Amino acid sequence: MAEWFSSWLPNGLAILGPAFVSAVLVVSFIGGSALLLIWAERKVAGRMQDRLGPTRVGPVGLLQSIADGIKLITKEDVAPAAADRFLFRFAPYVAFCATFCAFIALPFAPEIVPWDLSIGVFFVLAVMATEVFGVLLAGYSSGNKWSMFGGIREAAQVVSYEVPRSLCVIVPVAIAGTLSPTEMAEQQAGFFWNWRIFHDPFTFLAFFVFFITATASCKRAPFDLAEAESELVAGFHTEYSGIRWSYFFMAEYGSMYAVSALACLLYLGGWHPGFLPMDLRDLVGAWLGNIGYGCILVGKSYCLIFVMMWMRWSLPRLRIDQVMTSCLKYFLPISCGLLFGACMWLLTVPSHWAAVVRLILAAASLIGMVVMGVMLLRPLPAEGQHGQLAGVWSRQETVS
Amino acid sequence: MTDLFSDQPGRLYVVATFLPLLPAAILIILGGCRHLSRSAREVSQMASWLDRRLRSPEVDRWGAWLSIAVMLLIAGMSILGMAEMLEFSQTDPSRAWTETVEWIRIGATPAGAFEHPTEGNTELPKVSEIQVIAFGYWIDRTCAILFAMVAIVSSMIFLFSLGYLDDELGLEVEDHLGHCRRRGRLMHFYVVLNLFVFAMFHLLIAVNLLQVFMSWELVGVCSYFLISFYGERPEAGWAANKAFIVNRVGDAGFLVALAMAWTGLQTLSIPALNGILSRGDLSAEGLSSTWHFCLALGLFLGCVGKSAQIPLQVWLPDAMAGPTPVSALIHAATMVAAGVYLIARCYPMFPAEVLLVIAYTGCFTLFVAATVACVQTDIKKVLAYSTVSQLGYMMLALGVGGLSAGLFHLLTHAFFKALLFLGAGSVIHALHHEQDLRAMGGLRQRMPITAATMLVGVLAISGMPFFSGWYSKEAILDRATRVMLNEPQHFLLGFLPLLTAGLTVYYMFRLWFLAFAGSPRHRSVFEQSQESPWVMTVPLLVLSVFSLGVGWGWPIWEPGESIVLHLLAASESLGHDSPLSAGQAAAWLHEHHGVLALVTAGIGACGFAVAYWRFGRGAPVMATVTTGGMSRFLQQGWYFDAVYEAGIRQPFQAFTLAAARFDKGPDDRGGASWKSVDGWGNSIGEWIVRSARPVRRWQTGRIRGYVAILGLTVVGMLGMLAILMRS
Amino acid sequence: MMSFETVMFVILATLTGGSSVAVVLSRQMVRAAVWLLITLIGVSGLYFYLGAEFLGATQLIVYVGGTLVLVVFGVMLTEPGKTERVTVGPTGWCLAGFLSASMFFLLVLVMLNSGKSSSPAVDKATEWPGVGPIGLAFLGLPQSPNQPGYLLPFELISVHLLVVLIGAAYLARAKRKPASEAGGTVVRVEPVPDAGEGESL
Amino acid sequence: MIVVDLSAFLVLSAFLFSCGIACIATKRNAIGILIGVELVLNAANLNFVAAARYLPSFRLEGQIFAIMVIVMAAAEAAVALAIFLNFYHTHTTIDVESASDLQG
Repeated sequence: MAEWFSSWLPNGLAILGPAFVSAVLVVSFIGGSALLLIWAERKVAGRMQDRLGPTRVGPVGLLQSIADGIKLITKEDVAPAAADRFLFRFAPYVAFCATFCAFIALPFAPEIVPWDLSIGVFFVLAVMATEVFGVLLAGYSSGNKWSMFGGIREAAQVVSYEVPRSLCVIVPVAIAGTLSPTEMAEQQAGFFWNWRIFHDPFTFLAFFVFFITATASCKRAPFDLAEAESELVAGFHTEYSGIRWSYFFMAEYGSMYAVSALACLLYLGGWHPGFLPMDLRDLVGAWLGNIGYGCILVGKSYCLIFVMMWMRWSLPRLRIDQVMTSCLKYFLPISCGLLFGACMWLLTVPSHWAAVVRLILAAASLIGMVVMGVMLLRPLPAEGQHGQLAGVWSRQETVS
Repeated sequence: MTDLFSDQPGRLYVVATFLPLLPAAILIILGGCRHLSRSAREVSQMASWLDRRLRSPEVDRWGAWLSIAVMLLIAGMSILGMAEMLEFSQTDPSRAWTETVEWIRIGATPAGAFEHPTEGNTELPKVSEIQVIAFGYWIDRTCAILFAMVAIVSSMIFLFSLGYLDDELGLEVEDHLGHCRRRGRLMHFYVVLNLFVFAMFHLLIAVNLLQVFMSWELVGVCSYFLISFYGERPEAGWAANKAFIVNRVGDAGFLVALAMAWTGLQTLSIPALNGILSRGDLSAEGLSSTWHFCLALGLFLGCVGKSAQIPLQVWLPDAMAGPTPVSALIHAATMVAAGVYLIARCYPMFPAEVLLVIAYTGCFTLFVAATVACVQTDIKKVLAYSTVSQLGYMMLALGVGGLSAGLFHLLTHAFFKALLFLGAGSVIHALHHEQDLRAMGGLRQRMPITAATMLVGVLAISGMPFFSGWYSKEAILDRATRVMLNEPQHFLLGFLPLLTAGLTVYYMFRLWFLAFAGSPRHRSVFEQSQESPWVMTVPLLVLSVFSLGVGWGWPIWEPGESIVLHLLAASESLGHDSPLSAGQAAAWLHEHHGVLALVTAGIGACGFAVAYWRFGRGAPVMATVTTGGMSRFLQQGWYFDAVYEAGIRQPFQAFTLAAARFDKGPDDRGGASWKSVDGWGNSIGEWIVRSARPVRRWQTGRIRGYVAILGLTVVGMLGMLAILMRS
Repeated sequence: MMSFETVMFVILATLTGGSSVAVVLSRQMVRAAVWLLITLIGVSGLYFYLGAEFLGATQLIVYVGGTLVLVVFGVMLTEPGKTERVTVGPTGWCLAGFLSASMFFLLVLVMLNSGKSSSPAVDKATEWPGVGPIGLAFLGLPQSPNQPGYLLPFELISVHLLVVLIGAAYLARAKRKPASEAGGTVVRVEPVPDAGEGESL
Repeated sequence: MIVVDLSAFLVLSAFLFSCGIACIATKRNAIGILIGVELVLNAANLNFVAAARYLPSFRLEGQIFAIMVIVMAAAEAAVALAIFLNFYHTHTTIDVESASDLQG
């Protein structure tokens, strides 16, 4: 894209041009996906709680999040008196910028990448580290005790979960031998058993540990201490309302997507569909190929995000000390062990044995996925006992 | 038993020497058990049973009898040994039994001992000449005879002290002078006594001077313990210290002589030294005659200290603070005689000049001591000064070349002085520790045996014909007068002994009359006196027999014919004759020795007459002591003590106090601090503290101040750097 | 006209410089911390500008993510009371001003004088050791022959970091204050008023 | 047209350095001093990387030194903070003026 621009722009601006375009694209993608994800979250939550979720606005409630967005924008810009005005306004931007920067190095397709850094993965991790600062400032500057506590708790949780997450990132990096996400994705071309997740049992476990720690560092699901409604009202963003609050939300959904995209790139074969042996671009030409790969990657990321939402509405919230002990006493040693195991695996296991293990793992997980699908999608018995809810609850009675 | 020592008869004496250590060890162990059991009696049942058994006085008595039995055994062995020795040295008097074993090897480190052998010289490094100090015994005729004398006297004194110290047997002893109640110390007494006897014997048979010096010190220590037996009494403590310190002064001379002998001749063995030094000129060994003179003088200084000669005799009268048997054994018979014996043993070592010094020292000592003895009121002080006087006679005899006369007088003096002291002891014991002659008088009715034996002793010491004292004193006076006639400038050496002979008779009979003759002056003292038990009177009788008969020879009236004198004289050929005794006057006197005997008898008679005239018929209390200026001068022992006190002790103490003041610096009185060493130290300290105080203020403890200073210095440095780089 | 690089440099330089001055001038500690954040991000940008991407990322992850969070935590935990003044009095400012100004001036002077080593116009894109060579150098596997390995420093610094962190954790562990258990109020230790100095630096 | 080369970066780091010194000198709060120290360290780091960029022989060492400094700074901040906490624990304030117990 850079060459194309430089053809008609003076040299100085030649670099700015593509940068500007890609920035716009990224912001719009984040905004769009945030809206979509908010809607999806509410729909999924509803379905899980046997209710419909938003249906009124738009065909399936699709426009609901747009309506919310408009409402947020029109809200009055209120800041608490005790707050430190400058910091109060500055905090959301820090949080959003951090997440936004993460997308600089995240590729969507082999050629569609804002800045193909050689240390892309490390850069993404680094930038996500600065996000914690936004939370801290928000908590501190909004002047009330709850947000202060929320902020500090949140910071402690994110900072400590960074360590196991980084270790789990290093596992595929050590196997791939490079930090650039595009190269890592290229290495996982071919059928789905080439994905890094099936490379050896250690990476298989490493994916799950990575996924859990990633959700924790996005302050989601079982680890969402920050805005634990029951205790801290809304955590660090209690005082925020209107557009500032939406920044935080966009930051949150943005980092969710970034993390899951990273997971896909590192473990789940990036933009490769897994059942297509040859390169898509050869089939349908460069442009369509790229867009196709992009869609596959986004699709996979959305699946992972769906799993996050799924976790959110099914698991109870952890206490702060449980969160910290699980991080320091369980995730950290496990991730160290996995890293060590993966390296040993590389050094010791002969290649043909490795291939056999790879196939076994792939087959096992495929079968697992199929079985789970059948279990979930089986038609529920139409009638429930009188006065009871239909659905899953009813089935247990029959069993006992 | 004799075949055991057939090949080496000398070993008999070695066994005899070490035998007293046996009872000493046993008594020590017994005392230890008694002490432990007493302190642990509540704790353990067995300890209380042991304590009940050991506490009774029987144990002490049993210990004493063990020591006496051992001493008697040794006396027997020594007499047997003497007979063997006399028979052995019949043909050649100078023959002796000697045996040495290697004790200390002082080898000059062999050359190259430390470089490990290089390839070149593979053979062992050459061992250079090694110096060895040999430990062993050397017993000749004189040693055998004196060994027997010491053994006999010691056994008698052991027996006597059992009776004398009977009040020490009880568990609780009331010490009036020491003002305290304490436990009986008889066992302690016998332990130290045994130790002393062992040291004395070892001194007699030692072969090298280092051994002699060791036993010399051990003897001094034992005398210190025994003098301070009544430790609670202040004067006993002071006397013990004085004795020990004065002896140490003498020993210093001895040590110097030892050192000179070792560095000069690399040997300390007495026979070897005698051999080398008797030749006179030491140019072969590269040693000058002054070196020889100093060596001999050093040895003599040691003997002066030990035998209480003129400069160092102050300690002996004070040593009377100890119990009387101690005075008898140590301060009359044995220890004080050690000095004379040492000179006799190393006689060839002494050049003529030193012999002259010895003679004059002896002469002055005998005269001074005799005069002081005449005015003493304490019975033991009189005997002490008489001992000093008699030792002066022995030194004089050695000085004028009469080796055998000196030794013979040593022998006889040991017997009759021991007799006199034991007699005094029994008197004191009878009068319950009353020692003042003025309180006595007319005791012969109550204590006939003691009076008679004391009379024998007095007659012997005053040189009454047919008594042992006469033979030995005649021998000495004969030598002395020969010197007087032969060398007119040394007439004092002859005149003073003759004069003092008379004085001796005077103060001895004064003592006897005051104590035994006349009517009792203190009725109370006289009433409580009665004859001592057999344990004390038997030794007196035995010693009186010895002091009577030891000097006899055939024909009995001929003083020169004493058997023992001949035995001793035979070994004299060993030593060279002193020039003083040669000469034609000596020959003239030889024929007319009868004249000398008459002169001495006359002087003796005068002394007796004066004594009888003044005290014979029981003089009143006041008359016993004249208070004139002269007598006070004599009572103070010619003011020797005062001179030492004023001349040595006080200035020295003043000096030390001044030094202390100088060192420790002014106490709370203030005073300039620079005067004392401490003052200097302290002032330096203060100066540092004062100069550090301003610097201390900079340490404000405020971090930013430090940062500012840091910054400024960096700026300064950068400025300099900039200036430098500008060029 | 200025080339793109110089524009970028000027932007980043002003960003960093301005925020560091703001750090000095800010009255409240949290404000100072925020300005420090911006300075650090500016410096990280400079590293990226200079082409040391790995270093820029490390700066972000270690400095901003670790050290600065610690600093902010520190500020929050030791919240200074309203009465306390965070900065020094006027004399302090003068001295500090003089100190820093003279320091800056002299440093620049020295640099310009010593600037003989005119740097060759090295194209930014020329071979620039990426992460690989740094990693290998750290493990003591020198690429170029005369390149010394840096294994020992690497080991030293890792052990040092471990020890320091354990020490810090131990030092800052939650101590049971006897006074607090006994319900006593926290005794405020009055600083000893220095007689001499009034408003000292 | 200013050419961006080593001296520009040196000037910038000098400026950062003096800002750090000023911050140390003016802040009464212990953490203010800590921030000043961070500034000084960053200035030094900038020098290293700039030198690594413009002096080919210093290419690798510069980055390694910089990484070392960053790690050390992290460790130093941790310890400093622990000490300040303890100080706050006993003196209820971390005003440097009151931390003058260690005076002469």
